[in-house]
Parts: sequence; C-alpha cells; structure tokens
Amino acid sequence: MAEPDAASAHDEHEIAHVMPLPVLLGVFATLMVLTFLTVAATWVNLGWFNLPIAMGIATVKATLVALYFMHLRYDQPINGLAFLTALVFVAVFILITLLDSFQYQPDVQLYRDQNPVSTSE
Amino acid sequence: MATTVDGNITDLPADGTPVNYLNCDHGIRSWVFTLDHKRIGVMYLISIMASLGLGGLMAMLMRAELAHPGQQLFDENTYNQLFTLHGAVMVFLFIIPGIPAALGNFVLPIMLGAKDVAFPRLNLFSYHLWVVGALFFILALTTGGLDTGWTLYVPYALHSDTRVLTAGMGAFILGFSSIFTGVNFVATIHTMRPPGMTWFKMPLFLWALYATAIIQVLATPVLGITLLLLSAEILLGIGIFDPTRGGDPILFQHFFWFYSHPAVYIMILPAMGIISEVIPTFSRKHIFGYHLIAYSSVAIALFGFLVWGHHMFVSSQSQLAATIFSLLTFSVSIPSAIKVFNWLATMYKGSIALDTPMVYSLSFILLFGIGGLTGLFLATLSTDVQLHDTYFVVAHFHYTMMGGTLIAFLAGLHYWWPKMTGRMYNEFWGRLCAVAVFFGFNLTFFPQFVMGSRGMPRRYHDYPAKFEIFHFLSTMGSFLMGMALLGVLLYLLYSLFKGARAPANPWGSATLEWECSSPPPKENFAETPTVSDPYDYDPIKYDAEKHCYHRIPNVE
Amino acid sequence: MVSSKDLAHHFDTPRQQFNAGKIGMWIFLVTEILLFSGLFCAYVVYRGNHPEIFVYAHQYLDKNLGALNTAVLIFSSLTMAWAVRAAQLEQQRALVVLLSITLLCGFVFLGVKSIEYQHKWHEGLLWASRYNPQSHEGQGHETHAGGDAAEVTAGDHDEAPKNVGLFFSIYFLMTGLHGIHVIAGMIAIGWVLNRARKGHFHRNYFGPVDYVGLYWHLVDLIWIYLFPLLYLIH
Amino acid sequence: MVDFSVNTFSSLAGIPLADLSGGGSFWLPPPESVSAWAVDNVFYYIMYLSYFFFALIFAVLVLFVVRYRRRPGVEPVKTATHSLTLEAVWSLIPLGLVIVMFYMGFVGYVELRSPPEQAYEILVSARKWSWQFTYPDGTMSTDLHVPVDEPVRLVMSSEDVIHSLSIPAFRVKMDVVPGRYTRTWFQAKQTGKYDLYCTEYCGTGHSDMLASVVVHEPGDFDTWLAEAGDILGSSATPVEAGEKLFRIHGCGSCHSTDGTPRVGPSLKGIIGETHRFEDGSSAKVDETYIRQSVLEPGAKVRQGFKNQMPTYKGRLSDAEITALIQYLKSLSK
Ligand code: HEA
Ligand code: HEA
Ligand code: HEC
Ligand code: CUA
Ligand SMILES: [Cu+2]
Repeated sequence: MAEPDAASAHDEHEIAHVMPLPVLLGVFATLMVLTFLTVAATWVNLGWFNLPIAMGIATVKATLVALYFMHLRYDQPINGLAFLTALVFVAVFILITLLDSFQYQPDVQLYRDQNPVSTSE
Repeated sequence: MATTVDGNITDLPADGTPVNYLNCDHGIRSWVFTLDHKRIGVMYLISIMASLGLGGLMAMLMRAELAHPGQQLFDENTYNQLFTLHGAVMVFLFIIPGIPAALGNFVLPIMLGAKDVAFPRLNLFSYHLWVVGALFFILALTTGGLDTGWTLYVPYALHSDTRVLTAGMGAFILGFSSIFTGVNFVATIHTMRPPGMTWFKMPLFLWALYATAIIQVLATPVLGITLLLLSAEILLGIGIFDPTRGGDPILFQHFFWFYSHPAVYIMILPAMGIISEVIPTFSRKHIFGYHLIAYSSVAIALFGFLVWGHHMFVSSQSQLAATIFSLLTFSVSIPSAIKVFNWLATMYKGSIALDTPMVYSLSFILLFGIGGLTGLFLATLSTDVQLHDTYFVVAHFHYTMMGGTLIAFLAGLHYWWPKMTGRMYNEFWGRLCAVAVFFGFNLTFFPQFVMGSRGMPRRYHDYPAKFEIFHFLSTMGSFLMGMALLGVLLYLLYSLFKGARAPANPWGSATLEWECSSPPPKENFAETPTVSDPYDYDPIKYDAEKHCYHRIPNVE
Repeated sequence: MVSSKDLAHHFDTPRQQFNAGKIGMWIFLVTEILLFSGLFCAYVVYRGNHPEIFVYAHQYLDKNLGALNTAVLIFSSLTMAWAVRAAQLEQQRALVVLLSITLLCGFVFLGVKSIEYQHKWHEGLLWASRYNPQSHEGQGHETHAGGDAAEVTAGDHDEAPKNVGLFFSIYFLMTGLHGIHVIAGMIAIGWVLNRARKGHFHRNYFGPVDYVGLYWHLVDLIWIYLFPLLYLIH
Repeated sequence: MVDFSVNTFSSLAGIPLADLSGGGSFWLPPPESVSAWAVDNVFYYIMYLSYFFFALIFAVLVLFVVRYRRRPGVEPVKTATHSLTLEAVWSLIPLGLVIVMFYMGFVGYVELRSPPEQAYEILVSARKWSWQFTYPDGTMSTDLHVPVDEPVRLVMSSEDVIHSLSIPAFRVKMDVVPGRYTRTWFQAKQTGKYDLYCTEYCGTGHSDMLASVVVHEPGDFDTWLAEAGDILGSSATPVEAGEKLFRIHGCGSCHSTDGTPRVGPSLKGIIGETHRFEDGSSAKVDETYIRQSVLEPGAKVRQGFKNQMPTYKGRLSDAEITALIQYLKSLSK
C-alpha cells in the first residue's frame, strides 16, 4: 500500500520518522563529552554537591538517548507518556520508602549499638 | 437455526451447525498452540476454574480443622501449609488472571470490534507461562509445601525449610504471564479500535480492563524483583532483607506491598467492569454516569499505588509514613463509592429481570459494600491497631475478593456463557445456587468480623474456646457455600451437552460481542460492525418466538 | 508491496501494525524500568542510611573500566539507532554492518565486566555472606590525579565500616541484572541481524529492528545511571 | 474427626454472644486500658456509618428490584443518564465522612504510640515460640505482670523472626522485629488476667505463642517481683527452681517433658541415654553434655533434629543450669 512517490523522497517515510544522520552523530558526540565530564567532576571534591552533579549529567544523557536514539521526540505522545509515568511511579516508590526508613533508623541503630554481635557481617 | 439468524455467518457445513471458533478446527494441537484469543480465553477459564477448585478444597479442609478448638484433622505444620497454599493458589493462580485473562481475553477484542488482540503470540505465551508457573506451584505443593503465608515475610521465609524458592519462582513466572496480558490489552485498546469506537464509546468493561492493565504493567515487575531479591537472599545471603547481616526486614514489606496492594485492585477493577455491563443490560437502562465510572476506574488504579503502607501500620513502620498512607488510603474509597451509587441509580425506573447474572451482580453490590466499608476500619490508624492480623482482616478480604471478585466472576461467567459455549444453562439452578452462595458466604465470613474485632488472631491452627461458636458457624457456612459452588460447576457442565442452543443475543445487551453469533466465528466479524452507544437499548428488540433479541436499527 | 506474511491477519495497515508493536514495546520497557526500580530503591535506602559504607567500598571498583564500558554502550547505542535508520531506508548492507557492530560492542561490554568480576572474586569482595576482603595489595586501581587521602588509607581493616558486604551485594545485583539484560539484548540483536541478512526488512516492515533498538537503548539508559551511582561516589 | 453432632451446640450454648460486662459490646471486648477510647470511639463511629450506608444500599436495592421488576407490557422509563449534582453529592458526603474518620484515627494512633515520660519500662524478648519479659531489676517471667493504674512501656525486640504482641483488652498491638527495637505502652484500669497473643505469623508454634497479662495491686506487684526475682532462693528445692527456669526461658516451647518430640527432642528421661548426632558421633547424656547443649547447642546436634536451639550462654548462670539439670534428672524417674 506504500505510495511509490513516498519511496523516492529521501528521508521521507510513511510509517515513522527517520532520524537524520547528523542528529544521531551530534547526540553521540554530546553523550561522550558528558561522560567525560562526570568522570572529571569526581577529580575535584565538591562534598555533597558531587552527587547532584553526577545525577544531573546522567539525567541529561538519559534524556538525549530517550528523545533522539529512542525517537520519543517524533513519536506518538502516548509512548513518551508511558515512559514518564513509569518514572513518576519509580519516584513514588523510592521516595516514600526512603522517607520511612529514615524515620525508623534510630531504633535500628540503637539496637545495633547495644547488641553488636547480632548484626556483624 | 436461531444462531444463524443475525450472526454474520456465510457458509453452513453439512450437519447444519454453523462454523464457529469451537468447531472450525480440531485436535489438541489446534487448542494448545492456537493464536485465537477466544480459545486462549477458554483454556485460561478451565485452568483458573481448576485452581479455584484446588484452593477451595484447601479452604474446606481448613474450615474443618477450625470447626472446634484443639486439633481436628491436621497438626500445626500441615495447617500452616494449607492456608499458605490456599492463599497463594487463590491469589496468583485464580483471582489475578481470573477475570482479565479468562473472560477479558475472550470478550475484549469482540467488544472492541477487532479480529484479535494486538499480539496473539504474546497472548498464547502468557498462557503457557501461566501453566509453567502453575506447575512450579504444584511442584512446591508436592515436594515439601510452603508455610510462609502468602505474604512470604522475611526473616521467616529465610528460616522456613519448605519450598520457598520453588513457589517464589512460580509466582515470578505467573507475574510475567500477568504482565504480558496487561501489555497486550493496553496495546490492543490503543491501536485496534475500529473507526467510530472512540474512548467514550467503549463499554465500561474495557475501561476496567484498561485500568487493570495499567496496574499489571506498573506494579507486577516490582513483585518480580522482590522475589528475585528473596531468592538471592536465600541462595547467596545478600543480606538486603536479613537483619543478621545488617539488612532490613521492613524493607521487604515495602517491596511486597508496593505490588500486592495495587494487586487487590487488579482483582476488583475487572469485577466492577462486569457489574457495569450486567446491571444496565438486565435493567434495560442506560448506565448512569458513564464518564465518572470510567474515570473512577483509572483513579482507583492510580491512587491504588499510593497506599501500600496501610498493611504496615503496626509493622514498626514510622508514624509519619503510617499517617500519610492512612490519609491516601481513604482517597481510594471515594471512586468506589461513586461506582456503587451509580450502579444503584442505573436500576432506577428500569425493567429489572432477575436472571442469574443479575442475581450475582446484586449480591456483589451488597457483599462488596460490606467488604469495602470494613476496609475503612482497617484504613483508620487506631482501629487497625486492634484489627490488624485478626480475623477481621480475613473477613474483610474475603468479602472483597470472594464476595466481590469471585461473585462478579460468576456473574460474568453466566453472562457470557451462552456466547462462549453456544449453550444456555438452567436458569432455575442458576438462581438457586446464586442465592445459596450468598447465604453460605455470609454465614462463613460474617462471624469472622465479630471474632476478629474481639481479638481472634489470623493464621492460628488452634484458638481459645471463647471463639468456638464463631468458628463453628463459619465452618458450617463454608460447607454450604462449597456445595452451592459445586452445584454451579455441575449444571454448567451439564449445559455443555444438554443445554438449549444459545441465540446470538439472549439478554438484550447492546455491546458488540452480542452482534456476532454464539459461539462467535473464528474471525469474530466478517465485516467490521458499526459502533453505537453500548448502553442504548432502544434498537434492541425482543423476538418472542425465537426467545432472543435483535438489533433493529431505528430510523430517525 | 506489503507481502501478507509481513502484515498479520488482524491488522489493517502496516502503520497500525507498527504502532501497535511500538506501544507494546514501550509498555514492556516500562515494566523493565519498574523491575530495576526495586534495586535502585534498595540502593537509595542503604546509601541514604549508611553513606560511609558506599564511600568506603566504591573505591574497590575500577573507575576506568566503568568509564570504558559506558563509552562502549553509548557507541553501540549510536550504531543501533543508525541501524534503525538504515532499515527504514532499505540500506540492507549498512543495516547488517551496523547491527554486527552493535552486537560486537555487547561482547566487549561483557568482556570488560567479566574482568571486573574476576578481580572482585580474587579479592573476596563479594556479597554480604561471602564478603571477606584479602589484604588489599592487589587493589590499586583508584589512583587518578587527586584521589582524596581519606580513601587511599582504606587498605587496613579498622578503617572499614560495618556491613561493607551490603555494598557489594547491591553492586553484584545491579550489574548482574543489567548484565543479564545485555545478554538478552544481544540475543535479540542476533536474531534481527540474521533476518536482516536474509533481507526480511523493508520500508514498510522494519518493526523488529526498531523494537530491539528500543530495548537496547533502555539497557544503555540504565547503565548511564549505574555508572555514576556505583563507580563515582564521593 | 470433626464432630458436628447436636451436642456441639449444647456445648456452645454456654458461650455468651456479647460480652457486655464493663462496657464491652457485641464487637469489642471491654476496654481495660485508659487509652482504649482511642480505638473504640472511631470504631463505633465507622460502625454506625457502615450500618447506615449498608441499610441505605440494601433498602434502595430491594425497593428498585421489587418496584421496577420486569413485567409484560411495562417498558423502562428513560431518565437522566448522568447528573453532576447527584454524583457530587455521593462523592462529597463520603469524602467529608472519611476525613473525619482519618482525623479521629490519627488522634487515637498518636495516643496509642506516645507513652508518658515516667512509664514503668519492661523489656520484651520474643522468640519461637514464647515470650520473655525482663523487669527493671533483672527479674524475668513468661507471663506479663504489671501494676494497675501505672503506665507501662514495653521495649521489644525479637531473637529470630518477626512476632507481634497483641493484648485485645488493652487495644495494644505492635510487631516485634529482629534487629531493632519497637515500643508500645498501656495503662491497665483494673486488676485481673488478660490474654496476650502473638499476631504475626511465626511458624509452627504461632498459635501456641500465648501468654497472660496479670495486673496486680501495686503492693502485690512488688511482692510478686521480689519472689519471682530470685528463683533459686524463692523455691524450696533445686528441682522446683529448675522447673521454673525451664518455663521462664521457654524451653517448653520446643521440648516436651512427656516424651513427645517437638522442634527439639523431648527431655523426658534422657539422662543416661546414649544419643547419636547428625555428624554420626554419639555420646552419653550426662551433666556435662546437658550443660554443653544449653551453652553451645550447635556443638552436638541430636540426630533427626535441626540446629535450631538458641544458645543460653550469658542468659543462664552456672547455678541455674545446675538447677535445670536437677529438674531434667527428676523427669527421668
Ligand atoms: C479485591 C480485593 C480488595 C479490595 C477491593 C480491597 C479494598 C480496600 N481495602 Fe483491603 N485488603 C485486601 C483485599 C482488598 N481490599 C486483602 C487481600 C488484604 C489482606 C492481605 C493480607 O494481609 O493477607 C487487605 C487488607 C487491607 C488492609 C490492611 C489491614 C491489615 O492487615 O491491618 C487495609 C487497611 O487500610 C485495607 C483497606 C482497604 C480499603 C480502604 C479498600 C477500599 O478500596 C474499599 C472501598 C470501597 C468502599 C468504601 C465501599 C463502597 C462505598 C460505599 C458503600 C459508600 C459509602 C462509602 C463511604 C462512606 C466512604 N485492606
Ligand atoms: C480469591 C481469593 C480467595 C478466595 C475465593 C477464598 C475463598 C475461601 N477462603 Fe480464603 N484466603 C485467601 C484468599 C481467598 N480465599 C487469602 C489470600 C488468604 C490469606 C492466606 C494467608 O494468611 O497467607 C485466605 C485465608 C483464609 C482463611 C484464614 C486462614 C488463617 O488465617 O488461619 C480462611 C479461614 O476460614 C479462609 C477460608 C476461605 C473459604 C472457606 C473460602 C471459600 O469461599 C472457598 C469456596 C470455594 C470452593 C469451595 C471451591 C468451589 C469451586 C468449585 C467446586 C469449582 C471446582 C472446579 C473444579 C474442581 C475443576 N481463607
Ligand atoms: C527454639 C527451640 C528451642 C529452645 C527454646 C530450646 N531448645 Fe533445646 N534443643 C532444640 C533442638 C532443635 C535440639 C536438638 C538439636 C540439638 O541437639 O542442638 C535441642 C537439644 C537440646 C538438648 C539435647 C537433647 C538430646 O536429646 O540430646 C538439651 C539438653 C536441651 N536442648 C535443653 C534445652 C534447655 C534446658 C532449654 C531452655 C533453657 C532449651 N533446650 C531451649 C531446640 C530448642
Ligand atoms: Cu510469634 Cu507468631
Ligand atoms: Cu491494601
């Protein structure tokens, strides 16, 4: 059912968007640079700030992969929506659990201080 | 032939019975390796019925043991294995796949007006996974059993010398079976809708299945990783959950309930979907508040993810978390309330026929009402301190799972039975057993509320004499219910051979699956049917001498 | 020009079939993400409550090998995305070459990982129950410009906080599960590669390449987080 | 086999359906602690709401089914297919009601979870399948003894798996978790004996993991404490002392004294026997052997059993073990 004329037009496609080569290469280059940056960031000690930086860079990289390598930018919105929903629920899962474990840690710590043997490796 | 009248059937074989998905090809392989969603649905149906029988059998044995204080039939260990396997079989083998994979598989594409689900191979694979998972359960059951409770709490599960690994692997596989069903349904509903079938033209059962699929996809993987971690803990001793290695057993409970609470809405949403189909049909009234029922399904699915900690109010979870979870838990009860009242409003000034599916639906409203309302006691922080891990909880979840989901499953089973098998069952026996189940059920589980709030702990092989009367009544009720359900099985089996042939549309429903013949042809529809309001019963007219309904397109 | 074997009986158009497959794949990726979420949750909880364990233990991981593997995966992602483009444009030879390179990268990644695992094994840096570090002569990886002093002295035991084994439990769980996904992805790529050699794909039927591509990119995505979380701790 | 004969009912006849003495009801046992209100008030609030809503649903349902049952010639009447006002009504009213529910529950929860400062502190140690209560002066007991009208704080932890301490009459329940402390508290309103259950599934003996709470007059409590305090002193013979120790330290939860094996072998008349062990070796049961079994149970694991016995090193003094041995000897005769 594909119209022949569609075939002729380069990079035109009746089923899905075709990612131009320069974009692919550009994204790749950026990813490499960012990778170098994260490693470099650990050479200088920024205290607690190292973590946000590392995570920030990772997130930028992830976004690039998702948008271009995975076509999300040109895809039907529903796919992107699914992806985001997943992230939201992961966040809910991790944050609430973390919050709770922070809250009850003292009772665990106290026990460990008072009964050293029972919880060694 | 009644079946040929308005089913779109072109050719008739010699013997007169029209070609349908059942008789189109023969041989065991044509079933085991079929890609036809209808046949897969039927195989699922048989399998989960068997599981229900197994789980029910264990339940009967448990009740017999509990009839009186002291030991009646089994020692502690046997009893512990009974309730564990009863719970695990009922949850993982019966109720989770129950409505979506069996009934949903059969009707979803037809209701949608599609030829099949989006990924028939994945669909079959999902069933095969179910079988493998079930085999693992059987293996565990026959080689040492399982005695951890279906919740598999650590550290007990690490100490237990029963088949935790085998059963865990089984549950893991069953989880993926469930995930694939979910993936399939989402993709199908998004991409297979014929022109005219807009989101808000979809029957509410499809909305329910869609909401369910969301949960299956988002929650089940967490069960998967939880079971992997548990296995790693047992095999390698990774220490994540093991306090003797610096691990945290409460973390396991968070993991487990992040899946298992949403899972209870995997169980109930499809049930609510069935009720939303049956009640308008047998009241010949347009469903009341279509949009809110549709939205509330999605709302329940999403809110359901924010409340898992209500199973941990006294588990030494922090007070802050407990408070948040309690608050959020109530948010789920509102959409449920809306549904209940909208169903009632649908019946207002209708023309209500008490056929078996309707009888089950009415008892669903009452029983789920009780189950849900008692959920409020448990969602409330201070009362849960008194009620947690008592028979009150046991009663609550049987009212919701059995009184809710199983009853709705029976409603759906009777509702679509003619469509699936092409046969009518015996109405008299149908109604009789439906009523018997209702009374047997209440006799079984209502006393459990009372003893529960008085302090009777769950998972007890033996109990103080002061609880005897309640346990005894409960046992009596369960035997009554058991017999009634056996009756259901028997007259349904009977109808397969001796039942009257079913017309295309015996109930006067307006959804698409009743447009094709009973049983449907292999491809469901020769030409894609025209879509109209699934709850508009005006064009559905009764045909007295054929005892069935036809769609007479009304001319404006 | 769409042969019936390319368009399943229950679909009307190649586009519908492609979109269905694509949604299906994305939903599946969603489940993969939530599968890993459990491990990330465990990681966050333990790092949140016992940062000292992570700070102490992460230095036994070889930052350079980690970075190398990151690069390898990113490169393979490029070739994979490129392969999809090739399939869409019916550039059959390019498709085969690109897929082969991707597959190769998979092998490199696993090779590097196995080297790392061997080191851990020899040094007894294993999960909680098997954690018994040998004398740390062997471990000198962590010596780049300005590696901070606190960590270099970590050789002797009294420095070690309690339950360091937990870090390695998490390390092996995360990288292990990720490794399994890499292998699964490679099998999938192998399958697509084989079909590509037979010239199965054309502008109206390239779904499998695209879907496998998505899966491979997800594996990359997850590694993009694992790398800083496990190797680059401060 | 189960007997369902008529006399069952006669045997049941004795049991009152509702325990209305002292403010108890059909649903809840009499509230015996000062903070029972925290549970009861909101419980009855929800209970009456549930009665109301169930009655409402039931009534409407029956009414419609009867009034609008399908009859020949009677067609359904078209009515509105939705109504925002109605739907708002039956979502907002429940919403208001549950918010109150949450609030009452929250207030009660805080009450149940925050013990007063100067509470009498008792350490609770749970193990398969018995309780051990340790009082400030080091005294131990297997039943929980408390003074009346005095706030009591329980600081709990488990030696093996998760257990849960539940006293329905006091509206008290809290899990007892290995590797950490959990806390709960109560203040008994009147003297008496109340049930204490383990409500977290913990294996074979879960349903036997019961104890009683004995509430004393303040004076009586001190005398009880005094004599429970020194077992060796307060008991006439070493055998009697050994018997008490056997109870208090929960040996009985694994060892019968009547010859029937449980998790552990029965200890009836083992003195003088020769026992084979899992590792194939064997030894004669004498004082040293028993002492070893108690202090390092894993050393010789009796054949046919698993090494499940906790060590009592540090928990039993040498004199106490001697007393235990005397007791075990007395079983032989
Ligand atoms: C089908 C399964 C199902 C369903 C639908 C529900 C529905 C609900 N459940 Fe239930 N639940 C289980 C299955 C289910 N549950 C299981 C299996 C367990 C135990 C697991 C185990 O420990 O083994 C459990 C345990 C459980 C607990 C933990 C108890 C404990 O262990 O201490 C809690 C606590 O909050 C809870 C709450 C609720 C609530 C608030 C709802 C709500 O969704 C109910 C909403 C419905 C209504 C509210 C009724 C309809 C509305 C009206 C009639 C109008 C009037 C309404 C108002 C005034 C608000 N459930
Ligand atoms: C779908 C879920 C489901 C269903 C339907 C049931 C059904 C029943 N359950 Fe179950 N139950 C659970 C889920 C379920 N249960 C769970 C999750 C637990 C918790 C386990 C744990 O604590 O870990 C539990 C625990 C539980 C307990 C508490 C045990 C304890 O805490 O000590 C009890 C006690 O009475 C009980 C009883 C019953 C009874 C009498 C039925 C009856 O309704 C059974 C009626 C059904 C039948 C009698 C079968 C009839 C069917 C046929 C005849 C068709 C047969 C078909 C073939 C043979 C092909 N159940
Ligand atoms: C949690 C269960 C448990 C408790 C509590 C327990 N034991 Fe044991 N005990 C066992 C098991 C299991 C064995 C058999 C395996 C072994 O020999 O270690 C055993 C073995 C023994 C033996 C050797 C018996 C023989 O026939 O060789 C003695 C003596 C003994 N226990 C005494 C005691 C005493 C005294 C106490 C209390 C102070 C006690 N046990 C508490 C589980 C328990
Ligand atoms: Cu201890 Cu149950
Ligand atoms: Cu829940």
